[in-house]
Amino acid sequence: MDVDQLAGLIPDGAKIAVPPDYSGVAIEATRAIIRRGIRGLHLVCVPVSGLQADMLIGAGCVATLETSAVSLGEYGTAPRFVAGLKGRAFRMMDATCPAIHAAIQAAGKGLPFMPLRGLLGSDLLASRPDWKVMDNPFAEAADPIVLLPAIRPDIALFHAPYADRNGNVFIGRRRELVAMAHAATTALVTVEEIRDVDLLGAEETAAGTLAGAYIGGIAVAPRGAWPLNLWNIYAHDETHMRQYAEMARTDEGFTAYLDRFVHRAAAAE
Amino acid sequence: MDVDQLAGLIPDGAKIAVPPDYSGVAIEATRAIIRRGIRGLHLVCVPVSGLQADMLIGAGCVATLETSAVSLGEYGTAPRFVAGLKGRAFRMMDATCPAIHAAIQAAGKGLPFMPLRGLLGSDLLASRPDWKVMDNPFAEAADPIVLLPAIRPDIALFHAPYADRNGNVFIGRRRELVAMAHAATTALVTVEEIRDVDLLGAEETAAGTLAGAYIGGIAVAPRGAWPLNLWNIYAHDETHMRQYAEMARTDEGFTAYLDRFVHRAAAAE
Amino acid sequence: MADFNRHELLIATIARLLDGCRLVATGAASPIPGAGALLARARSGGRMRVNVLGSIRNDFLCDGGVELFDLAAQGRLDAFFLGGGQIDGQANINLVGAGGSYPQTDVRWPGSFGSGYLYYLVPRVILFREEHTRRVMVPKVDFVSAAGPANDGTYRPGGPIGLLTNLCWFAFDRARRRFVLETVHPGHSVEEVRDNTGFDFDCPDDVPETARPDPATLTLLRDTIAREIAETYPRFAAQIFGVSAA
Amino acid sequence: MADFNRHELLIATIARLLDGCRLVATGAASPIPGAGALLARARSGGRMRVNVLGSIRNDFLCDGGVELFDLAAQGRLDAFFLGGGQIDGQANINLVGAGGSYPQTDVRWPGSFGSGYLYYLVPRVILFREEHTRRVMVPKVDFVSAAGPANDGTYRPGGPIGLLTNLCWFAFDRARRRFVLETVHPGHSVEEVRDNTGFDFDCPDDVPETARPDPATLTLLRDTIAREIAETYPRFAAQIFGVSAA
Repeated sequence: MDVDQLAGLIPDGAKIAVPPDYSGVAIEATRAIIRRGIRGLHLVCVPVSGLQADMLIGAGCVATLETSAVSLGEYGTAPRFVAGLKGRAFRMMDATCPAIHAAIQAAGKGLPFMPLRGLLGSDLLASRPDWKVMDNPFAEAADPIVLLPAIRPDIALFHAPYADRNGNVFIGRRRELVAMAHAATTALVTVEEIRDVDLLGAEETAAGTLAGAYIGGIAVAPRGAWPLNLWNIYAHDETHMRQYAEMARTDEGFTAYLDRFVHRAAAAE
Repeated sequence: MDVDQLAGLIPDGAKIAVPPDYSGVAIEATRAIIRRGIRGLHLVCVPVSGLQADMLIGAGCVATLETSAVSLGEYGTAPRFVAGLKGRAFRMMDATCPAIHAAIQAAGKGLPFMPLRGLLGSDLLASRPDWKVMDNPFAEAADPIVLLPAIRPDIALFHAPYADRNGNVFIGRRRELVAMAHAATTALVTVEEIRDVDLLGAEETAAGTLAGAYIGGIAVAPRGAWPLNLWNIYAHDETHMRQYAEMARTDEGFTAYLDRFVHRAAAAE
Repeated sequence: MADFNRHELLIATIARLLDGCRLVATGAASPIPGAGALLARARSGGRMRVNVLGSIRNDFLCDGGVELFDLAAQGRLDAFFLGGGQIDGQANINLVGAGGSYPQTDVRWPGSFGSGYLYYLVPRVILFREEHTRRVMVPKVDFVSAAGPANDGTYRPGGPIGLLTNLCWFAFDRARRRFVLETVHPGHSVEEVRDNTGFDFDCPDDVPETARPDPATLTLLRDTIAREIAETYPRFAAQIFGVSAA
Repeated sequence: MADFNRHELLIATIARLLDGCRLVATGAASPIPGAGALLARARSGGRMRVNVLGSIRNDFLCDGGVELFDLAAQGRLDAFFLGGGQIDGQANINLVGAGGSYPQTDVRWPGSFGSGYLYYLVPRVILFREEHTRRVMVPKVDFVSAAGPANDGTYRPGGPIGLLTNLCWFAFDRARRRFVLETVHPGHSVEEVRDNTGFDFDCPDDVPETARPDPATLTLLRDTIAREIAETYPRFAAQIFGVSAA
């Protein structure tokens, strides 16, 4: 399966969970999603995003954004996120990181909800009618606690260093990827390469493996996180990130960026 | 620190979480606990136990037992467990495996409780006044769901293949050990050996590591799970397990077993 | 029964009951369900995954002891096996103890394990208990480790599809909350089932014999599955099939 | 200020505020808190652990992105740092946006990150925002990402101990829900603080100067800590200390 075929498994309107920049982001697959013109996505950032959310928003793929933050980090504001929000291009669901983790874990445990401390008195809570406050029934005095409904993504999408010959994927200590895959109906994964090994065959690698039973599609995408880094395997492309941050500041610049790096780059292959 | 010193960190009345036989059970430390005459333990089996619970019960160390099962597996009934229960030697809290996992995870997340599906209409639920049933506030129709109070052990106690030079412990894919350590105030761990490596230095081993920040004491105990197996590193001692199952059938036999394999063996060293 | 033994019949029956599953798991001390699941997988054309607890080759769980339960709650686990020291006619199962007054029961078994959860969540639970006596098949269990389906509208995607014993296969009629004697194993009779069952069950006038394993199935079982199950259950495989691990 | 710079003063002040902690963590883009935590650790005689997000050598988290939050909830994390696009006099913080009408704010920042949780659970939260202007220090934040302590009896083991800026250190008086100007940095004045603060705060008649880092601290910082922080923040370390990673 190639990356475009993988992207083809994502229907319009799907709820997609994606990881933070440090976990391995499927940017090559993101370009494929944009090329296919997929629309109406409910993007769940577990728990934050950067370039990926900004590109998908700018390309008009996103109907709902659920996240604790969107930022290009040292490259500054995520310009398409800010512009899209101002232009009401999508519905915004602001959260705090552990709330998204907890709601994802609730889905992975088949629970309707998960309680979470914190949040009381915040506008995060006030702006989320889907979150409820109950009184902790185990406390003697009044003890309000927030209940978060489970987030059940249709798809978990991420990029990892490699898959083994049996379709298991190495995720190392990035356990948010495991949580996302458990919560989602299926996981779509791009990898740098397929290795002729058995990840479940040794205790060391098994501990950092997402089993193939959770995975609905794997595509090989060398440097598939570019221009982001993949763990400490390759660094982010500073020049390109600066170029993106600059070009994405305007609608025209972003269109030119897509034309050059998403549409034309693929056509040239 | 040696195993007897490690056991000395456990006060009378402590709530101790221990893993199932396949995860790495600290039996050498269990013998040390019995030698020290520690009393009044609240033993939480995560989620079941075998030889360890049976020995601790037989030696009079246990005041409360919270577990989903106690069994010697292919060696049959856990005789001291059954005798102790009949003799009202301890308070019994019967559970089901995922309920103990969930309550341990609740503590690891600092939550007062965790919901869990299942259990409705069972005598497990009826016999546990500490478990509550609430109506799922996210459902439109009536939808009762069980809430389990967090289990916060004072100590998580287990045996693992090795620790690194920085006090991190390799636990591989036995993530119930991570959950136990996160839930407990501190973890006490016996290991086969200390290796001059840095487990957090490589992605493969980091994925299977419990960080030293959770660990309050490590003692080297070669073959520290004996006569149980340690993962697939060494097998259980079939002859000894049969001997235990036979001797532990009577009070006198169990006393003779302790004398020979717990008290006298240590004195001979 | 000259051409197959009791274990082979049970394994082949289990494999048939698992037909169409995507993911099947077996628990501790379950050689017959394990062999049945591996047989079903071999005939599934690659559509079925099997997770055998205790296996190295056929165990993909790598997220700790909770993963099996999470799999079930996610709706990914289609079938599982449960037994019981007592089983009653409403499919309540008891893994805790009998007689006396809980917790001081006259007989005490190890405990409920995961039954109080998996029984509610796995769509195709096969109750499997070889011993078919009035000691096991009781009118009412003394302790409910996991309740039969109550049909009261509470969340219950899972439950028993039936009960397999050394004598017969009962299907469970969830709407009527009763077992129905569906087939009796070769060499046994409806009377024998009735004499050894302490609970009421539905019994059609004509109860067919449990399907005998066909030669192709027996060949597959003895040539291939026997070696696969020997990895996890070497004594069982040696005793039943005379083979050691592949 | 001939013998130390502003960054060194902030780092030394943070290290002092962390004295006695067992475990301190720093978040993304936090070189000054990171250096302060490493300095505090160096002076703790081995009693303090520090987790620097983004470090290889000083990051023990290996249970995924949720571990930091779980650590906080377990009560193991003694101190953390939070900032905000706006901070008000009741210690409410806003990391979402200002002006307009949420979610269409005139200015939009990245989002609340973990603040809506950690602020409630970590006992010693240090609010750290270098920019000290009326744009940041407002009478009332436009959006509450995380609320200042309400003292209403709800579960709240955590909260701010104070607010460190380029101009001063405000302690937070939790009982009175107000900041108290505790020290003003060398080279700045109470008037300057007042002019640049949009919220009311308590101001004693005599506000001492923030303690200057002593020579031993500066030596430790420049010789050792600078190289340690360079591993995670090489540009910062090069710019402030002129060093590269150890």
